Amino acid sequence: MNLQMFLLLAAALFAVGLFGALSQQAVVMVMMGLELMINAMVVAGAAFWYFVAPARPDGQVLVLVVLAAMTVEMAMGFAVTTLLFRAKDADMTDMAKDLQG
Amino acid sequence: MTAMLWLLFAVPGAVGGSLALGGRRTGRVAPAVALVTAAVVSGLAVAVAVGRPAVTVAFVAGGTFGIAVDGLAAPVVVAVAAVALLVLTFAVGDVHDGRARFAGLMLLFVAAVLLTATAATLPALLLGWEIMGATSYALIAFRWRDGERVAAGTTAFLTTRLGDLGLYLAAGAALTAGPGLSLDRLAELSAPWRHVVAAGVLAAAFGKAAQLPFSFWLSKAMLGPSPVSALLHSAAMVAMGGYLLLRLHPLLAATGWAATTAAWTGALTAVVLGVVAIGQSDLKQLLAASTAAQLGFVILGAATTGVAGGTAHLIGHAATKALLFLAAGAWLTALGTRQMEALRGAGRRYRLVGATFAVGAVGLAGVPPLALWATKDEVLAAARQQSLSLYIVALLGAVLSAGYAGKALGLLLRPLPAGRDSGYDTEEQGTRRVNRWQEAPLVALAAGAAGLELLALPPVGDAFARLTGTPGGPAPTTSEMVLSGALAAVVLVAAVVLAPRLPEPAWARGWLGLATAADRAVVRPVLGLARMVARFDDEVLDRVVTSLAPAGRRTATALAHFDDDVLDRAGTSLARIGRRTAAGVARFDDADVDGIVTRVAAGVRRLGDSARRPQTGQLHQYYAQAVVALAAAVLLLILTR
Amino acid sequence: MLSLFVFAPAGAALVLLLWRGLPDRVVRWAWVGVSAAEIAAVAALWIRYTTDGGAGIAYEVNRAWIPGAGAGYHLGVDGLSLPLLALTTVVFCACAVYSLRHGERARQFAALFLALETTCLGLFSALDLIIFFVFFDLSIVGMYAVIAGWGHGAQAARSALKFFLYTFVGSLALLVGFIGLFLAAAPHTFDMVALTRQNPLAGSGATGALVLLAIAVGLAIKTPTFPFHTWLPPAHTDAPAAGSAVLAAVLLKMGAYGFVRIAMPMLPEQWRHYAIVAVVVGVLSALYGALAALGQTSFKRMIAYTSVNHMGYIVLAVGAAGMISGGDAPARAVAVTGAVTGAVTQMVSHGLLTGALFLLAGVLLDRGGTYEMGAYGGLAADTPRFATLTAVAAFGSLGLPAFSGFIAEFQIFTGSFATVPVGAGLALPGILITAALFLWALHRLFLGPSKHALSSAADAGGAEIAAIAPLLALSVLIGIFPRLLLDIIEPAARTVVELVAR
Amino acid sequence: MRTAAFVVLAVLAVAAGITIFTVNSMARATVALAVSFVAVGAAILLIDAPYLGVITILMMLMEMGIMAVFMIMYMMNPGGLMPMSMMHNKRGAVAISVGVFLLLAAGAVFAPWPQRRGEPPADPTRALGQALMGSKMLVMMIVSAVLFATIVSALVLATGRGRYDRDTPAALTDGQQS
Amino acid sequence: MNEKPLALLPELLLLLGAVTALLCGSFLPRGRQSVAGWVAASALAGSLIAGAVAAAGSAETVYDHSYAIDTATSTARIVVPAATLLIIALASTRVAGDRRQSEFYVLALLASLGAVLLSGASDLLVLAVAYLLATIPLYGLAGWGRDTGGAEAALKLYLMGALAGVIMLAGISLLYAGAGVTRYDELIGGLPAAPTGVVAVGVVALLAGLLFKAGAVPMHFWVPDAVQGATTGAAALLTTVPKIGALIAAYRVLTVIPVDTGWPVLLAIVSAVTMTLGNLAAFAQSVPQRLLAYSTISQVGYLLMAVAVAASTDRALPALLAYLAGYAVTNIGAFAVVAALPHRPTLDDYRALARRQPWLTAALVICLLGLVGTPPTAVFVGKLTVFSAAWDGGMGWLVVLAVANTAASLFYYLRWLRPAFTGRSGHLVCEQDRARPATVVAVTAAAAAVALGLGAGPVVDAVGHAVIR
Repeated sequence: MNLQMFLLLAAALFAVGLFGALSQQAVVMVMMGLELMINAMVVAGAAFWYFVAPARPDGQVLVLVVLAAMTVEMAMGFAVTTLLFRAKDADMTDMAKDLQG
Repeated sequence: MTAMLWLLFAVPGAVGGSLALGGRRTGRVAPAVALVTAAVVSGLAVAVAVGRPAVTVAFVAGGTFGIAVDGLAAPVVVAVAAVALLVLTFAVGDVHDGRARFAGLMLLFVAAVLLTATAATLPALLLGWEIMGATSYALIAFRWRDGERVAAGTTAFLTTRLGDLGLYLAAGAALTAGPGLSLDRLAELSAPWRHVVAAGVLAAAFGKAAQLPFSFWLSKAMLGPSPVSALLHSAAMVAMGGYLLLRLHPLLAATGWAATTAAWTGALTAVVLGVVAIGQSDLKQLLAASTAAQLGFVILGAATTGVAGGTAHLIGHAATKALLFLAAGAWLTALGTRQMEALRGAGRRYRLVGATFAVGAVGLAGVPPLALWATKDEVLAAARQQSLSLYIVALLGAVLSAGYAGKALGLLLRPLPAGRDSGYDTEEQGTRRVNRWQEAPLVALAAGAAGLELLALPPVGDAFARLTGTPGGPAPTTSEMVLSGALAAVVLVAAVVLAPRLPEPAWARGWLGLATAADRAVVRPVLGLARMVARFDDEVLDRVVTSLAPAGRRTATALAHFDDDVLDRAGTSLARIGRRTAAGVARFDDADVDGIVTRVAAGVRRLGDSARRPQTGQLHQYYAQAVVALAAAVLLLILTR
Repeated sequence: MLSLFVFAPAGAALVLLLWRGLPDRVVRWAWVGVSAAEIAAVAALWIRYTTDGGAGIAYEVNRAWIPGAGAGYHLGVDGLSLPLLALTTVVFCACAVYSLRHGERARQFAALFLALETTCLGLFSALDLIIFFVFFDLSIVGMYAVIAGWGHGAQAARSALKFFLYTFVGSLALLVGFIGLFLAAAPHTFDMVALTRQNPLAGSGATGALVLLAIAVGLAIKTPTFPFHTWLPPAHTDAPAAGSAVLAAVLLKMGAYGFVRIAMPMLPEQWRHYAIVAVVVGVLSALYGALAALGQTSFKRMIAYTSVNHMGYIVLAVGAAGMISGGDAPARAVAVTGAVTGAVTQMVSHGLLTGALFLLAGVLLDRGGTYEMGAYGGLAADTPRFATLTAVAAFGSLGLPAFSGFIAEFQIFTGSFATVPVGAGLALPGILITAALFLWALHRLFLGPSKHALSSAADAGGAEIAAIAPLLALSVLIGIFPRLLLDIIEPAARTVVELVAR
Repeated sequence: MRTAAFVVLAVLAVAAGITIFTVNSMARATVALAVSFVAVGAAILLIDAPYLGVITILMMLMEMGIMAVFMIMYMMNPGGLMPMSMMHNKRGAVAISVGVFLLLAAGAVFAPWPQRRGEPPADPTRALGQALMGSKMLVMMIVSAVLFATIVSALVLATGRGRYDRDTPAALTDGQQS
Repeated sequence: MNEKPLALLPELLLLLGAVTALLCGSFLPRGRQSVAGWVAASALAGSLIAGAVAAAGSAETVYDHSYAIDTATSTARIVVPAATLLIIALASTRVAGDRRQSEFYVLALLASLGAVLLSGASDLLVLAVAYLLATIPLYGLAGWGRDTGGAEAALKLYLMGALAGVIMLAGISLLYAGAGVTRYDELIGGLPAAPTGVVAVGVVALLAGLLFKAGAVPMHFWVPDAVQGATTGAAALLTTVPKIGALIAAYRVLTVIPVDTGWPVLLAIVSAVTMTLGNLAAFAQSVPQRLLAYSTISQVGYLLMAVAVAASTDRALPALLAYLAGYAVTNIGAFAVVAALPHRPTLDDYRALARRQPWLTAALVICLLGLVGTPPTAVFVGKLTVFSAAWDGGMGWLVVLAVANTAASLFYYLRWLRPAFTGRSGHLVCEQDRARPATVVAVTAAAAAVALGLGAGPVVDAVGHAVIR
């Protein structure tokens, strides 16, 4: 168990999340992809704290911040989805392309 | 005294300017004002000729404005003023439309001439010189309803200005060389610049004096009113060309080649234009050609050691030729024609005019004891001193002058044939009368033409030579004078007798095609080029680059067309050059700058469209682009590290 | 005091703009009044300047503006700027008088022109590059508004846009050059006097050359010289008469003025090195402009192209001045001083004469409805005053002695000859072609048989004569008494030549 | 032992992550996400950060609940009643994410990571708490503001009616103004 | 430990204002919600004043060096509330009477707070949370109109923001990993020893978030769509306030990153691409909002020039701050004109505006020409200083490119101005419902743009100090 292993896990999660964010049509699914990416950040942040600079709490705070970011971003995501659903009766990003060019 | 010098041209300049700008309201008083002014100017001229003032004021950077009346200028100033007074007097009775404009322009012209004559530095000279040209344009084109006359004025101005460019060059060279723009120091300039100055001066003088190859403008200028011809082409503008060389004789002498060139040009002009004059059927054209020929003698004198003779010839010619032009003008006004065939016997119909004309013509022929006989001989003597061939050519010119004078005289003094009225009124509606205003100046000028030979004969001649600052010039021997006088008399008589039968070939009537040649060699190519440039500029703006091809083709066709009727080979080669220029311009067009500008604009617009393409509105494509761009940034940083 | 002089028109413009109820008549006369007052002010400046010795910088105002960015509010007047300031006030006043009879939306028009006058006065009195640039740019904006707002013809908007874009690119190039100068100076400054003194880019190699390139391109577009002139004809064709007059008479001078004020004194080494380019461009502009003008059928376009020709002489002269070096014979220095003097004189002369010609073109359009010369002929009979004015202006413009143009061109040719005899010689035919085209134009418009349907009522009116005649009279005054002007210019020109030669 | 546990958890987390985007029902995807998070939380528990691991797991489970509600509310195919492939640009997405993974993995393995500095404190949770009340207090203050902002912002977007619409059930979208 | 709550008074006032406005909105009847607006305005004014007063004091860091109060922060503390003040004024007609009126004010205040905090963040963690605070309210503002456009605007803003946030957190993690600390004053010592590759990836990822906030390539995609979809007031805020925070934050963070990672070149490229793409894409736009959106992208490109040379010349910061201040007022002025004329949806509809609305037209002319950089407006001073700084920092090519872009930008600004002057009316819409407050804002902003340009001396002097850590 070392830093590299954790980072590989984080990289894998990040890449899978990115794939989801890029490929999913439904907004909620895109959000899941983003959430997976944040998940990777949690892993990486914790690992950095533990394996690089465990003496100071900065890494732990970083993980907390990441979690907070995840929470608020998800909350906003749901809010936006709700709005989109109400305003356009849509839940797909592809359906929101009136504005372009 | 310097104040008088200033007034000498300030008075006619100011009066003339206000008359010219004053419009029709001043028309009624204009002749009187003009006469008074001319009289005042004459008085001033005499005064400054006696007082010899000189003044220099600061003018432009590196060049002062200097005017002075020296021995050379004094008689010329007086002559110009006197002729001007007489011509204006004649005009009172001759010019009835646009009097204010006429009088104003004439006075402006006189002011310019007087300034030219008194100029002591190049800026002052150029000032008078160019205004003289411009006013000559306005005077020749005086009857502007006729497009041909306007064109004639334009030709006169442009041709003489072409020569004037030489003066600009000369001024530049003089300023560069150092000692300044003073006329009497031009001969001291260092070597390369002196030659440039001389070349420029020659060009300017030849242009104004209607020497070869510039002579053609004088032919066209005959479309101007007769008083204008009488002033411009006797005492003033044309004469100033010769006068400039008289004044700059030291410069010509210092360069060497310039003197030779001037001498031969003068002599050849005397011969060639003499032949042309004999071939004329139009009285004023004959006189015009003879003016150029006579100025040839003046220039010959200036280029050799006959400065005094040249000056005397200039003055004598001024009186004689003014007389002849005025007489021609009187007939033109009365009978409405200038054709000598039609004017046959006109000398008998208006006897005073005829008599004075006879005096002038005989004088022009160089028959003793009239003015141009002695003055010309003095020039011939100087030529002989230079080279025998020059002398022979010049003598031929002298003989020819007797020929054309005799031709005119012979035709005009013939008995009035019956029913000749049919030839009248070809140019304008004649008045059939000659009034006192017209006659009085004729008499005065005839007196001048008869008496001015004194300037070249001892003892007055010596004094005159001293006056002009060139004593010790070669004096003609008695035998020479007798020879030339006798030759002139014989030829004159022969010409008078043979007058109706003298040939009038087309090449002579057309002044050797000089005008056509100039038109084809200079004017048309320049106009064509101008149109091409203009069209090129336009079409580039309108981004119709392609349509230049037909334009070029059209130009080429036009050029080919006139190519066909050009007789000489020069024209052919010119056309080829023109075509090549057209092709060149067309090629240049492709690489043109504004074309590039418009193309850049179009390219930017296209880029703008492609810049909008990433903004698809599709979020997943935004994502993909953003991530790829960031990955590229990472790679950039890692790889270039 | 100088600030008041510069900004008074802008103040008046603001008043006119805000006072909406003002009747047109009052507006027009107020405009004339302010312009006349400016002339009086410039006359006072002139008199005091000459009595104070007539050399160096006078009426200097130097306050901090953006010290952090090296820019100061620095104004002043010297022998180069004073003639142009005078020209500006005169031309603007002529436009004001001319507009007594012409133009719609008088209030906005007057305000715009007054504002434009401030930009011109400010530019010519600027002694700080940023102040210079500010007025340079604002003048472009103002002129754009004039062409776009009051232009005639279907293409007005397009022409205006072209003018704006083209000259704006030029101004930005200028800005880049200014920044280059700014950064080269130690301490960093935009102050012209300091930069001139420092010669900051001496021996800097490529940087100096690039800075000069940027500045020269910017000025060349404005001047305009040959390859950059294509904005000029459409802009003039579509601009209103007063706008054209100001554009040609004053705005073009900004470019030419920039050469003697900025490019030459601040980049002497580079200027000397690349002066031959200016000479070539000058000769090309002079000939190309003359030829293109000769080929025109529209009176106004023809005048526009003669501007290219006339400005070409200026570029030739400043280029020739750059061909001098420190060790030259004094005669060449004298000659080159003459060239620079001639260049500045040409700015004034061209302003007066071309301003007059453009106003006359406005009269022509007003009466006849077209600029095409083929549509007229024989006008001299019916509109003698108009014909006389045009003829006088034309003869002045073709460089006839006794007009200012001769003084300018004579000095330019003779002065340039000292360093670039071939260039001066090649440019000389320009004055012949110019003569030809003006005579031809006079022929087609005024002489020959009548082809038009204008009565004598179409002759130039009082306001128009009052606007145009003084311009011509001034030109004649300079032509006959050049020292009035040259005494001011010559010391400054000498300084410029010394600065270039160092 | 720990390493083995970590590998198991890691594989589980990644596999669950992949499952999210391969199952054809959102409900199952949600479950997979939850599994992934729990696995990650458990992995963090392995490295002496019990607080972080626990909080991760707890927050994720709560979030899953919310997400389930949302899906039932809005998603067109909540239960996976019909086979779905709601993907676009699959190939591009695969290419990009594989590329990113390779980049990150290469960095993770080959980068010369710094040496460990110091040791974890005896009670990391306590140290964290002290930091939050001390040197990193500003962070927490701002986080509270963020939460406030989130509430307001989410309410603006999500609530169909404003506070004043009880009487007039207006259209859901109120583009036109009163 | 140096917690001095009063040192954060300007920020606290903003937060307090947000809370109070929300409370007001909650307890007041619908017709009197404008009280919330006044509360917000007073909070902004108070914050502005407090910020200005604090600016006179000496620079310091608070909360254990995690927050710097220096010239840059002071500038943000003044410019951001001022800008927000103008924005809530210009939006007042649109939001008045809306049932979420007070929320608009609350979100605007919170967004301002986020921007200010961004600009002062001197610790990566503070940066991260300030980013969240500056971003979250924008989602709400973008979708505030609750129409289809607003929904799409919010969606695109949100998804781009979320992605950018995640990537930014990754960047922060990496930088933290490299140095083991998050405070800038410690980073500057720790990062040079860190693996350069890690720092490079970290800085790119970190920039992803800040570039998103600034609206720069490659994270700019939200800008045109969100600006067009959102209400005009929100759009003005989206394109003005976050940029201030983000660019100052970028400056602050980049100056602690070792130059040998190559970030200056990267920033220069980003700047070049951003300004060019923004300009090119703006050419053919026919909707004023969208045109302005692209114009803001290009403006960010110019602003980034100053950031790109942050390490090589000390002229960069004053240039950046001067430009930001000028840009903020000018951009708001342009949006205010749009807001004042809600019934003119396309550029063609601005025909004959000059006759009907001379004041608005004047404001439009000044603002658009100001955005071009015509003197003597504020943006001119900004461009002048930025160009000087970029050249001084050894990026002459970037200056040339920026100049070319400036010239090109004139084209599309004129496309907007031309109909305003030339059209012969024909617009039948009654102009009575012209939004008067927005008109006032437009004129005020235009006047301020000119005043800032003319009075640039003190401004440039005031911002001429380096950042502290």
